Amino acid sequence: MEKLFPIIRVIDQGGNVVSDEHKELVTEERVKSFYSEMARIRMFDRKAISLQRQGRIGTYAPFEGQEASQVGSALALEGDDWMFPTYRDHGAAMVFGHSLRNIFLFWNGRNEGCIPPDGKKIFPPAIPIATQIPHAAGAAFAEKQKGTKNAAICYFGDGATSEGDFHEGLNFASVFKSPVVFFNQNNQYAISVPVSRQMNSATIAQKAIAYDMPGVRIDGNDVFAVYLETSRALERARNGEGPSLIEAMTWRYGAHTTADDPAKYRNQDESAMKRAETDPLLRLERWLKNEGLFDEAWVKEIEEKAAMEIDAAVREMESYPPADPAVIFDYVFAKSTWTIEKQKREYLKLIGSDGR
Amino acid sequence: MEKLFPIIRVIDQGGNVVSDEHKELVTEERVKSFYSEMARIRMFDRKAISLQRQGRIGTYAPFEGQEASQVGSALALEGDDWMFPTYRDHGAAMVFGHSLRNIFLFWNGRNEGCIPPDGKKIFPPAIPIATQIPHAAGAAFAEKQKGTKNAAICYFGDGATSEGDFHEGLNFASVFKSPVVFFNQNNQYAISVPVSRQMNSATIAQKAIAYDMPGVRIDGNDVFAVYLETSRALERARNGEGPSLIEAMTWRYGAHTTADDPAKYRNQDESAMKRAETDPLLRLERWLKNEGLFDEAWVKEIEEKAAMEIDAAVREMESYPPADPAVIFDYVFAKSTWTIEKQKREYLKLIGSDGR
Amino acid sequence: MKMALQTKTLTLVQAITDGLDIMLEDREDVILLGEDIGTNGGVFRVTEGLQKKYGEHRVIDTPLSEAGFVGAAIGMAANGFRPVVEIQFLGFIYPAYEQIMTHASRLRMRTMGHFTVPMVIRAPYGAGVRAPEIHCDSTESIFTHMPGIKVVCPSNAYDAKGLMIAAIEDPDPVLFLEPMRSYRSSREEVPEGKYTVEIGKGNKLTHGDDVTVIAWGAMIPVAMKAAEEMKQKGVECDVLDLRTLYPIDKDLIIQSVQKTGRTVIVHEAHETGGTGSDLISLINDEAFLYQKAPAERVTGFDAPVPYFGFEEYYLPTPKRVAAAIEKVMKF
Amino acid sequence: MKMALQTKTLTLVQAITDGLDIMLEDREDVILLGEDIGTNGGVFRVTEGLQKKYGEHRVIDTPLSEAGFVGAAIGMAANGFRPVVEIQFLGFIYPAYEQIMTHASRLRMRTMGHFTVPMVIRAPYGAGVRAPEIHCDSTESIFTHMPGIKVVCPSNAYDAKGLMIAAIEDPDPVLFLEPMRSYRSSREEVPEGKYTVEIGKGNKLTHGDDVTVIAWGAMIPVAMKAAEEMKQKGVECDVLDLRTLYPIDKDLIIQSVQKTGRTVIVHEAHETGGTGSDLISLINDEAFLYQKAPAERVTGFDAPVPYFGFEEYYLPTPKRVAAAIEKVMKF
Ligand SMILES: Cc1ncc(C[n+]2csc(CCOP(=O)(O)OP(=O)(O)O)c2C)c(N)n1
Ligand SMILES: Cc1ncc(C[n+]2csc(CCOP(=O)(O)OP(=O)(O)O)c2C)c(N)n1
Ligand SMILES: [Mg+2]
Ligand SMILES: [Mg+2]
Repeated sequence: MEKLFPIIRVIDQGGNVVSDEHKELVTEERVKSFYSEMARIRMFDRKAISLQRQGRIGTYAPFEGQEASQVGSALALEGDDWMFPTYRDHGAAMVFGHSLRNIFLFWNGRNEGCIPPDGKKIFPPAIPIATQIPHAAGAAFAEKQKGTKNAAICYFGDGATSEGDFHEGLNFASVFKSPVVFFNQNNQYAISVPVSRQMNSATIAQKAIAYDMPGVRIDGNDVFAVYLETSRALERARNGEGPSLIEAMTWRYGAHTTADDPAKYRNQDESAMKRAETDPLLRLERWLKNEGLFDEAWVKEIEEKAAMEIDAAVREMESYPPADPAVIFDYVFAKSTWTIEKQKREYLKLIGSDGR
Repeated sequence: MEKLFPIIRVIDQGGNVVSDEHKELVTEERVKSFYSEMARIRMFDRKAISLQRQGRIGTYAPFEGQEASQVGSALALEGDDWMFPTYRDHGAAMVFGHSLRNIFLFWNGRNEGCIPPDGKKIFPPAIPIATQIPHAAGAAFAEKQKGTKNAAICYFGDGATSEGDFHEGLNFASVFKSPVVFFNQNNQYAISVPVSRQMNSATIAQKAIAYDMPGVRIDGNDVFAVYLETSRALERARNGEGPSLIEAMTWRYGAHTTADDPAKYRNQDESAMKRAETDPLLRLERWLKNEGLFDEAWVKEIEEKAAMEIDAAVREMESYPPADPAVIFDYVFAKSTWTIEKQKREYLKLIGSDGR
Repeated sequence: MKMALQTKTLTLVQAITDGLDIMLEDREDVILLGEDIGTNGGVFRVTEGLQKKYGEHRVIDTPLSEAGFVGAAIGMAANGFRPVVEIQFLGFIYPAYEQIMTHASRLRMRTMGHFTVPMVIRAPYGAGVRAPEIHCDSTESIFTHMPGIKVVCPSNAYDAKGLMIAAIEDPDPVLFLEPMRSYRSSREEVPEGKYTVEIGKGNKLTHGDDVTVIAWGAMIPVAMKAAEEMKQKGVECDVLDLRTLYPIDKDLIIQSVQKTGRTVIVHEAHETGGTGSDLISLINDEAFLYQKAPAERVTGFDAPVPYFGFEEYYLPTPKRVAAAIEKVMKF
Repeated sequence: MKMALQTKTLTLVQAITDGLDIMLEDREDVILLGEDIGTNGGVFRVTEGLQKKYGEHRVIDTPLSEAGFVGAAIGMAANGFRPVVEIQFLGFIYPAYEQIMTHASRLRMRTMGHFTVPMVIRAPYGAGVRAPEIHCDSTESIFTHMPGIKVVCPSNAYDAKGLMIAAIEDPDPVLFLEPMRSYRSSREEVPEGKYTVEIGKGNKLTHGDDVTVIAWGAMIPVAMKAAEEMKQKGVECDVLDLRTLYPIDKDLIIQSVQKTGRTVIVHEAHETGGTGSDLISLINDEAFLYQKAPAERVTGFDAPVPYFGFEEYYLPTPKRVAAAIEKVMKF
C-alpha cells in the first residue's frame, strides 16, 4: 500500500526541489510568503504555551511541527470557501483570516472566540473527534446545491479516522459529490496511541478507496506539496468531481495539549531529531540558503511583525470585557424558553452585584 | 476496482464447475447436502410469509434468493464458533442449529425466540443496522484472548456498510486480529435504496483495503463459492491471521419485509429474471442434471421432510404458553431493582385474573 | 395563527405530508433527507409523492447512516438550508445522538448565534403496532434534557400539520415525534394551506374540575378513553394534550392543577427519568399548595420496551389510567 | 461488607486505581479497554501502572472509537469477560450511546438471561476544572432513563474503591461516573484489599432535622459547605450522598424527608430532565404528606455546559444551595 500511495514531495529535507516540473511553483515570493505565515503561527503557538504556563489562558493544544500542513492547505483556499478545523488547527484558521484575539479568547474559555470575522466561514473547532467531518460534507453539499464554486476543507487527525463519523462523512460526501477536501494531518499519534495501534492499514490515504475517491499521501512538512495537492483537490471539488482525501505526514514536536506529558509514551529524542531534519521552516530556510536568498534581517523583520501582532492580540484578549453570565442563557435558542428565562432571572438576582 | 475484486465463482449459472481446481470440491454428497439445506430454509421462508399473511406471526423479513449465501457460510462453521445474524439471517441460524420453533417465536414477538439451543453461540438478530459488527469483533477477540481456535461470523447487508459501526467494528477487528469473518450479503438494496446510492464505491470488498484485511467478492448465489471462501476466511481466522471481509453478491426476490412493497422502487421483472437465471437452488439442480444425478423423488423426499419439520415447529410455536407479563420485569437485571419490583407488583395486582 | 378557509379530511400521516408539501413549495431552503424517503415515499409513506413533485435535489434518499446525514444536515443548516431529516424510527436515532447533543443543539450557543441549526428531525415513535424491537422506543426525555433543541409531539392531524410548519419555520432544531400508532387511526378536518400551531403551547381537550390528566401523542386516546369512563362514574377531567415536551406549557398545566389539585400523567416512556418526573417537579414548583393528592404517573415500566408479544402489558391502558384517576380521587 | 484491616491514604483517583488493580489481580476475566489507558496510564492517570503490571492483553489501548470498543466490549462480556471500559470524558460517550442503549442494557432482557453484559463503563464527568467544552458534561439522566444499566457516582475515595469493586462484580452493566473535580481534591483513609460499597445505597453525611440536602459526586463538597454555613445560622441538614443514581436509595431519602419535610436537591446536570425531577417525584410518591415546603432544586441551567470562562456561573455554588435551604425553611 505504501507503494500505491507514495509520499508526494516538492522540496526535500535539504531544501531542494525534487522534480523539474515544480521548479516554477517554487518562487522566492511564494517561499517567503509561506515561510512568514509558518513563522507567524509558530510564534503564536509558542506564545500560547507560555500564556498557558502563566495561567493566562486554559489548556492549550499546540501544533508546532505541523505548520506546513496548516499553512499550505489554508493558503490554497479561496475567500468564500469553508473551513472546519479541530482544536489543533487554529494555525490554518489564522492563515485563513481568523482573528488572533478570538483564537486566544477561545483558549481562554470564551464563546466569543468561536466567532469568525465577518464573511469568514470558519466553523468553531471541533472538540468531539471527527464530528466535523459530516458537517463539512453537508456544508459543501449545500454549496453544490446552491450552484456556487465554493468548496470546503475539513481537518482531522490520524486518530479521527477510527471514528464512525469519519466513515459516514466520507461516504456521504462521495455519494453526493460534495466539493470538500478531507485534509488529514497524520502526526502519528492520537494523544499516546501511535498510528500503528490506531489502525491496521499502512496508510490513511488508502482509506479513500473505500469511497472510490482520490487519496494521496504527501509530506506534510513540505508546504509546497501541501499547497499543490490541496489546490488540486480543491480544483477537482470546484469542477464537480467530488471530494478527495489527503494524508499529510507530519509530527507534533510537543505535547498533545498542555495537560499532556509526551515523555510518558514516546521518546522525545525522536522529536528533536525530526526538528533538526524535517522541520517545515528549516526546509524553506535551506531552499533560500541554497538559492543564496536567505536574509537574516528579513527573518527578523517578519518575526518582529508577527510578535507585534500577537502581543496586540494578547492585550486585546486580556482587556476583553469579563465573561457576562447572561451569555450562558441568551444563546441557547433564538428566543429563550421560560425555563431559561426563569433560571436567568433567579440567578442574576441571587448573584446580585458581587457577581458570584 | 471491479477488476481488482473479480467475482469468484465455483459453479456457473448453467450448473458447470468453472475451474478444474474445484472439481473435487463439488461432490454429489455436498451438492445434495447444500441443496437440501437451501430447500429447507426456502420452505421455512415461504411458510413464514404465509403465516404473516394469516396474522399468525408479525412482520417478517424474507430471504428467498439469498439461500446460497446463508447455507454456504453457515456450513463452513464449526460447532463452537459464534454467529451474529441480522433479522434476515435466520436461514443461516437454522443451518447452524437454531431451533425453528424459536425462530418463529422471535417473529411472533417473543423474547424466548432469541434463546439459542444449548451450547449454540448464536446472538439474537441485530435490528439496529450494523450494531452487531463490533460485537462480533469483540466476541472473536475474546476467543483469541482465551486461546481457543474458535472464530465468529458476522452477517450484514450492503446498507449496513454505511453505518459507523461497520467501520469501527472492522477497524477494531483488524487492529486486534480478531478471528472473525465479516460476511456481507450484497442483495443490492437497503429497503428501497440501491447500492449505487448507498455508496460511491463499485464494490464492497474494496472497503477491506481501508483496514488492510483480505477482501473478496463472490457469487453469493453459488453455494460452493460461498462455502469455499468462508472456509478459507475461517481458516485464516483460526490461524491467527485476523479478520476478512467477504462480499457475496446476491438478491432478495421478495419484499424487504412483509410490510414493504418492492414494486414501489424496483421493477419486479428483474427479480423474476434473476429467479430464472441465477437462482441458487436451480444452479445445483442444473449441476445434478448435467451429471445425470437429479432425482425428482429425492427432491420430494427432502421437501417433505422439511415440511414436516417446519409444520412441527409452527405447532410448537402456536401451542407455546402465552406471553407472561412477568417476563417484562424479570430480565432487566439479574436482580430486579425496587422500581421494577414495585411496578410489577402494582401492575400484576391491577390486571388481576383477567390478564389485561 | 389560524387562517383556515377551506378544510380537507386527513389522517395524521397525510397531515404531515401536507405540511411538508406546503413548506417545500413555500421555501426553497427546505430540503428533505432520510432513508427511503424518495422513490419509496418513506416506510410510512409520509413523504409519498414529494420527490416526484420537488425533485431529487429537494427530497433526498441518504445512505443508511444516521450520524452521517444528521451531521451533514447540520452543515447544510449552518449553510443556509432548512433540512427536515427523517429518522426511520426513533429507536434508530441513537447513532446520531452525538451529532444532536454536541452540535445541532449547541452550535448557536457555541458561536453566540453566528451559526445556527434550523433543522427538523422527524421520528415515528412508540409501541402498539406489533413492530420488531427497537422500533417502539419512546425516549423523548433524552432529548428534553438536551439544551438547545425543542421537542414536539402531535396527537392529531390538525396539530401535526401546524406543528410541522412551525417546526420548519423555527430558527432552532426541533425534534418532531410522530406517534405511529395514531398515524392512520383517525381522520380529521384540517385546514388547507399554511397555518401554525405554536411550539410550547399545549391544548385542553376536555374540561373537568376533578383531575388534570396530562398526556401526549399516542397516549391521548388512552387518556381520553379513561377520562370518558371516569365521567360515567362522575369524575370530570381536564385532559391536557401537552403537544410540546420542551418547553412545556407551564401556564396550561398550572392553571388546571390549581383548579383540580389532582394530577395523572400518562406516558409510554420508562418512569425513571421520564417527562412525568418533570411535570411533577413543575407542579411542585408552581402549584405545591394546591395539591390535594400526590400526582400519579401511568407510564411504561423501567424495562426496555418489550418484544411485541408483550407490548400490550407494557403500554399504559385506559384501565391503568382510570385506576390512577380513582387513586388520586380517593387520596 | 467491610473487612478492612489496614488502611492507606488515597485520593479518589488512586482509590479507583486501587479497585481496578485488586480486581485485575482477583479475576482473570477482568480486562480494561480504552483510549490512552495503557502506556499513558489514562489522561487522568487512573490506570497508571496497570498495563505494566498486568500486560498488554489485560489493559488495552483501543483505537479512538467509542462505539467500536464499547460494542466490542459487549461482545467480550457476552463471551466470558468482565470488561471495564474507559470513556475519556463523559461528553465523549455519545457516539457509543446506541451500543449502550440498544445492546449493553438490553441483551439480558432480549435473551431472557442467556447472554449478559457484565461490563463497567467508567467516565470522568463534570465541570469546574477549566476543561474545553464537551469535557464538562454531566448527563447522567440520559442513562438513568435507560432500563438495564445501573449508574453510580462516588464522591470520595472510600466509596470510589468500594463501588468500583461492586460494579465489576455486578452481573449487569454499570456506568461509573467519576467526578473529575474531586479526583485529587482530598485524601482519605481507604481500607487495603477488597471491600464493596453496595450499589443502590446512599450515605448520610451529616445529621439534621430541618432540611434534607441530596447531592452526589462533585456536588457533595458544595452541599456540605452550604450545610455548614446554614448550621451557623441554626439550620441543621441531613446531607445525603446519593452514590447510586439508578436505582436510587429510596429508604434513605424517604426516611430523611419524612423527618425534615424539606428537601433541597443539588446537581450539575440541566434542570429539565435531570435526576432532581426523579427525586422530587419519589418524594411525591412516598412522602407527600410529610412535605412542609416544595422541594427546591439547585442545578445546572437548561443551557449547555458553557465554555470554562463562564463555568463558575453555571455550576451550583454553596451560595445558591444555601439560598435554597433558606427558601425551603422560610416557606
Ligand atoms: C469522541 C472523542 N473521544 C475522545 C476524545 C479525547 N481526545 C481528544 S484529542 C484525542 C486524540 C486525537 O488524535 P488525532 O485525531 O490523531 O488528532 P491530534 O490530536 O493528533 O491532532 C482524543 C482521544 C475526544 N475529544 N472526542
Ligand atoms: C440504525 C438503523 N437505521 C435504520 C433501520 C431501518 N432499516 C431496517 S433494515 C434497513 C435496510 C438494511 O439494508 P441492508 O443492510 O442492505 O440489509 P438487507 O435488509 O438488504 O438485508 C433499514 C434502513 C434500522 N433497522 N437500523
Ligand atoms: Mg494525531
Ligand atoms: Mg441489502
